[in-house]
Amino acid sequence: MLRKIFMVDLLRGLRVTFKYQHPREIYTEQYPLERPVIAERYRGLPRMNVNPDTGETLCISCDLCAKACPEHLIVVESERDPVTKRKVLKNYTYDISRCMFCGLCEEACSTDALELSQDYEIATYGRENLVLDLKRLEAGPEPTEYTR
Amino acid sequence: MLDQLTGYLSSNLTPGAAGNSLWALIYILLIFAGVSFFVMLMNWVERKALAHFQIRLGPMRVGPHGLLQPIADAVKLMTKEDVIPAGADKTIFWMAPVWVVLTGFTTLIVVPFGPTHAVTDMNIGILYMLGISSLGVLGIIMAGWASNSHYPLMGSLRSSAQMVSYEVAMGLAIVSAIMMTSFTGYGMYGAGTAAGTGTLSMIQIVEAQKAQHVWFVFKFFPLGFIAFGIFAIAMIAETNRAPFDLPEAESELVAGFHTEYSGLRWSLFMLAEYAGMFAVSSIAATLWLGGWMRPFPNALAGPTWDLAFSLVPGALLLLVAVAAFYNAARMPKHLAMRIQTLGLWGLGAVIALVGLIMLIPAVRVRIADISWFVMKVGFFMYLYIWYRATFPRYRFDQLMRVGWKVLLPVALGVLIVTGIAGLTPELLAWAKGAR
Amino acid sequence: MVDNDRDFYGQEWKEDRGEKSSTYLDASELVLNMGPQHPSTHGVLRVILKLDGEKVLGTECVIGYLHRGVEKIGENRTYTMFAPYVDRMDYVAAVSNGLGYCTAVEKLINVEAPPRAQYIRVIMTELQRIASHQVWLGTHALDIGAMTPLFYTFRDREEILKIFEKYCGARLTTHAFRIGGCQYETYEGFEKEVKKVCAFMEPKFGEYEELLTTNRIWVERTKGVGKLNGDECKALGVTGPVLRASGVKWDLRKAQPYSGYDKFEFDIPVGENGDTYDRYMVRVKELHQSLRIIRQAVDNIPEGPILAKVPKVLKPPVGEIYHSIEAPKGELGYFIVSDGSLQPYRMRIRPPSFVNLQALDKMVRGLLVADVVAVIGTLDIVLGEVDR
Amino acid sequence: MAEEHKPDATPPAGTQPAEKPAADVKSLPPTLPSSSTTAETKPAVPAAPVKPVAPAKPAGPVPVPWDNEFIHGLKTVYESGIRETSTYLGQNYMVVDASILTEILQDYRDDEGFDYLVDLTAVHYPKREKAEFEIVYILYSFVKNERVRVKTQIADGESVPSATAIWPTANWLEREVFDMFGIRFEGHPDLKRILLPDGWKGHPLRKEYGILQQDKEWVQINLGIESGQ
Repeated sequence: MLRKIFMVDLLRGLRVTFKYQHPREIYTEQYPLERPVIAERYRGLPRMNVNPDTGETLCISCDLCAKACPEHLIVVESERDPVTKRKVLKNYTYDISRCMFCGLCEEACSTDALELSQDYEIATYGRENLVLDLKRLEAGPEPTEYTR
Repeated sequence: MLDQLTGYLSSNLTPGAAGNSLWALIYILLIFAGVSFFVMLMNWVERKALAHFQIRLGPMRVGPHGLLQPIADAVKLMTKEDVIPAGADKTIFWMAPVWVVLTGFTTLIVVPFGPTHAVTDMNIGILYMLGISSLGVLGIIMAGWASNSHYPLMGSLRSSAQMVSYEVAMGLAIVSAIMMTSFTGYGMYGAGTAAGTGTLSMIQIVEAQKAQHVWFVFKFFPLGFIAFGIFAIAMIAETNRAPFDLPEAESELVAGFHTEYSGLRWSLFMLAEYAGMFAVSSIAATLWLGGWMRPFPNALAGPTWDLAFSLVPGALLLLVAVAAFYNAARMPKHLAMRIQTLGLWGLGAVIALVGLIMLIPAVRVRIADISWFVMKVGFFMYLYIWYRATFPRYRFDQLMRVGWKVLLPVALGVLIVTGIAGLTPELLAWAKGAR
Repeated sequence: MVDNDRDFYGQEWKEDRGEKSSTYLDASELVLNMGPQHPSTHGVLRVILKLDGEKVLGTECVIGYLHRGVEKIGENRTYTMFAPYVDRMDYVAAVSNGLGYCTAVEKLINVEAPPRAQYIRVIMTELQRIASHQVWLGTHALDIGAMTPLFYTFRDREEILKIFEKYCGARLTTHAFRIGGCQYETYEGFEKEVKKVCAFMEPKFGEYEELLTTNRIWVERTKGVGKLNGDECKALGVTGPVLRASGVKWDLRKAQPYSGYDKFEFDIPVGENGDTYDRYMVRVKELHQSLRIIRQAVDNIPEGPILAKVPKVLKPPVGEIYHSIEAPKGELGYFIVSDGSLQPYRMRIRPPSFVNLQALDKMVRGLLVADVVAVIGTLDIVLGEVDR
Repeated sequence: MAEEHKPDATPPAGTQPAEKPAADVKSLPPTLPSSSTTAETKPAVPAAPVKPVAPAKPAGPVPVPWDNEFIHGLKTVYESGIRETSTYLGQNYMVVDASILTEILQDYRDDEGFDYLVDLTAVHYPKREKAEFEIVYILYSFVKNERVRVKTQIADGESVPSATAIWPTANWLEREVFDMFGIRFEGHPDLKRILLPDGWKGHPLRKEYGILQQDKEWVQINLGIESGQ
């Protein structure tokens, strides 16, 4: 009863909130200036890897990623090269307007050409540029430098 | 005209009492501007302090550390479209905020910032303040009823019941403080021989505390403190804040009685709420914490102490200036931030200047009273924010139960016991005489 | 919306109102619409309250605003493809949805995940349970008025989300498990970091309790509100912390252990009189129990493979199974009917929030509007799971 | 708007092939032989050369007749009503006639102590002529810590007595089955759609209801836009 009169429970609650006033405890991150640390396995914007020395794409257009994608967002167009009898990638579109970033395409890719990079700034001003073509995929993420 | 102007300066009466209406007007304007600035400042302080309680930063974007946020809010509220709901009762809808602001501000004319610094010194000061603040409830009911929709109606009914029931507890707590003004004894437990006459006037109350060399909070130690405690709880409920903010409980009634208001009208409600908070905490400061008296006026008397205490306001402002400079130095070195850092340096310089002026002996004496009073009210404001950050909300029936079943009996008890304590010497004399 | 001549809610409604009033809205009743966009309905739930002044006479929940047809999608995706959709049902506890789905399909194709994968799964699911309870505690306290616990709980939850991000690449919709085990090997320093987070969390739980458990306003707002006794719970099919708070000591992790839960010892907190305060205490104690499990799991995590041998093109045998796990909200069940093809023939998901929400009307009758908000909070419903 | 990127060229494994190669499932689950006769349509030839036909799968688990004294008692009472009782992968289930369904459920709850209706759902088999729908009651007994599935098979358009009287939790579950399949439950206090809007026509979880199909008319009236898909 005594504790009830002297409001001990309320005071203990007040003590907890008072303790957290110290600037050290502040947790906010002022986004454009302080960037969050991204994990290495983060699944963000997809990217097509390029063979470092020859510069042409690693993709052998085997169409496995298109089959693995639950939302059928990847379209691989390739035509058979008469000389080498092997399929050559002609066009590759990746529509991220409905992508769930689940990473199934990355796993299905046999030559790990396709990879989800750590870029999380994917917003665009139009629906059209949500459909990434080969050039955009190879360019990979270019984080914009915000000033304001 | 001129002599009327200078004639008053020598007198030690409040302008109202001295019948000098010109100065009274100046005081009114001063208080009106002061409280409006206080509301702007309070808006910023509430956001920042609440944020720091909740381990976040609060506004940082608009001006350095969000200092221009209140101005931005004001401009936003001014320019926002002022929606009147279709089924609303136009006249009452328009009158409600005006009424609430009216009552909110008129209570302030009796607030004693200093022995002579009050618009007027009514001899029924406290009674006047209580009466006007209870009129504010009418404005809230009008707002709730005129919005013609469920949530505001329920919100306004709740808040009217709440304010009415807590006014009772508040009144009783005040009565026990008023009773103390009639004692003439010194120190904490001195009850004095002859029974003095109590006063309702705010300035006389502080004079009584000065005469008795004790703040009423410490008079007959547990009694004064309990009365102060009851008043503190009732005052929170009176202004619909913190644990008792049921009328504007976001989680249930969206925003209570001012749901349908927007733009300027809504800001009037906010203005009235903060003015109400200022008025109620000024009553608390005057009655229990000895208005404009500096702490320990008698225990630590003597010139050195006087000097030390009078330096405090100036030193405080200088401290704020140093904080501003420190933060300005720590501002990120971004191109866009350069203007903000300059602004912060400028602000720091202005505050430092004001601090220095306050340290000049001539100025020091005059502003000592006002600064102590404002500091005490500031302490109450901090309490408001602290409670808002920590406590959950009472349910409506529990709020009523606390109001009627807990605060009221305790207030009555304190009243009776203070009375008895105050009259002990006479009772003893009477008992001795009778035997 | 609600047609006039029919009584508002169900049969027993007629008895206690005597003869049916002719005009729908006679003076005493006020129909209040806690609409889909209400600050305290956790997601898009619309509750039509019939009020007598402040007292609630009856409620009717209108749901379906977030219905995405997960079961229909389930019938048109192969087993591996469907896993990401499962995370989006109870988006606050995505990892446990994934665990439920993967263990169900493993049971169907009679495959057992390797021990190391089971340990990783237990650690991740218990971390997700702590995170889910923290979201619940934050929003529940916010509904009852205390603003600050929300920020403390979300700051602590951030640590867990960082671990998820480091382990599987996503914070919320993790898609961390695959059928047959886990997809990712634990990154180096995983055990150390999980231990560090557990040590960091322990005192923080103490702080939540200090802010709320003994706070008289909190106790008054929650004691005796929304009472449900054991039998009512069982009849209404309510499971999870809500059931345990009513005194029924039943937890699927102990009753029908899955994914190696029988290897850890932890006890099941149980309440007595099944009111909001007991549900709060049960969940807070569960936080501590989850920490205990995680520490045991991290201490003796075995070495070995993390993915069982599952054919890339998965064709389960014809047949049907029902498998359920203890999700933070209650019993999350998967009833999969397979016809031998690549895609399930019927993918039925038994969501705990959907069934728990049904108990709202019985709990709220006679309470005040403020309590409706408290009861919705204590049921800990997530509308993604209710609407599927 | 970019051309909708959902060409039909993607291999059938992803999309819903017109004719479902579903096994013609007579009484579920069929014995082993019938499953091997299903047309083993191979997905479109992958780039790699045609893989040899997968070796015949090892014999899948087979439902085993399940019997205990309670079942014996039931069988003596309603011999014809109980079509089949067996266990599959350790989970026992029984198929009963719709007519004696409520008595069996009542017996389960009162005598056997299955006091918790875990789930009530339906499965649609368009191929079977007289038994298109199969309603599944999943029961659990706290005392015995056991699960059992009671199933009935009804034709399209038939209705089943509601289980709300036995377990109040069936209220919403039945409303959802009605919403998704169109099966009516007599005696249900308030049978109307729970997830879909009230005016919606069509029951999505039926097999002939396409995955992209929407009630265009409802969308037109209420949202005033061309159906989204």
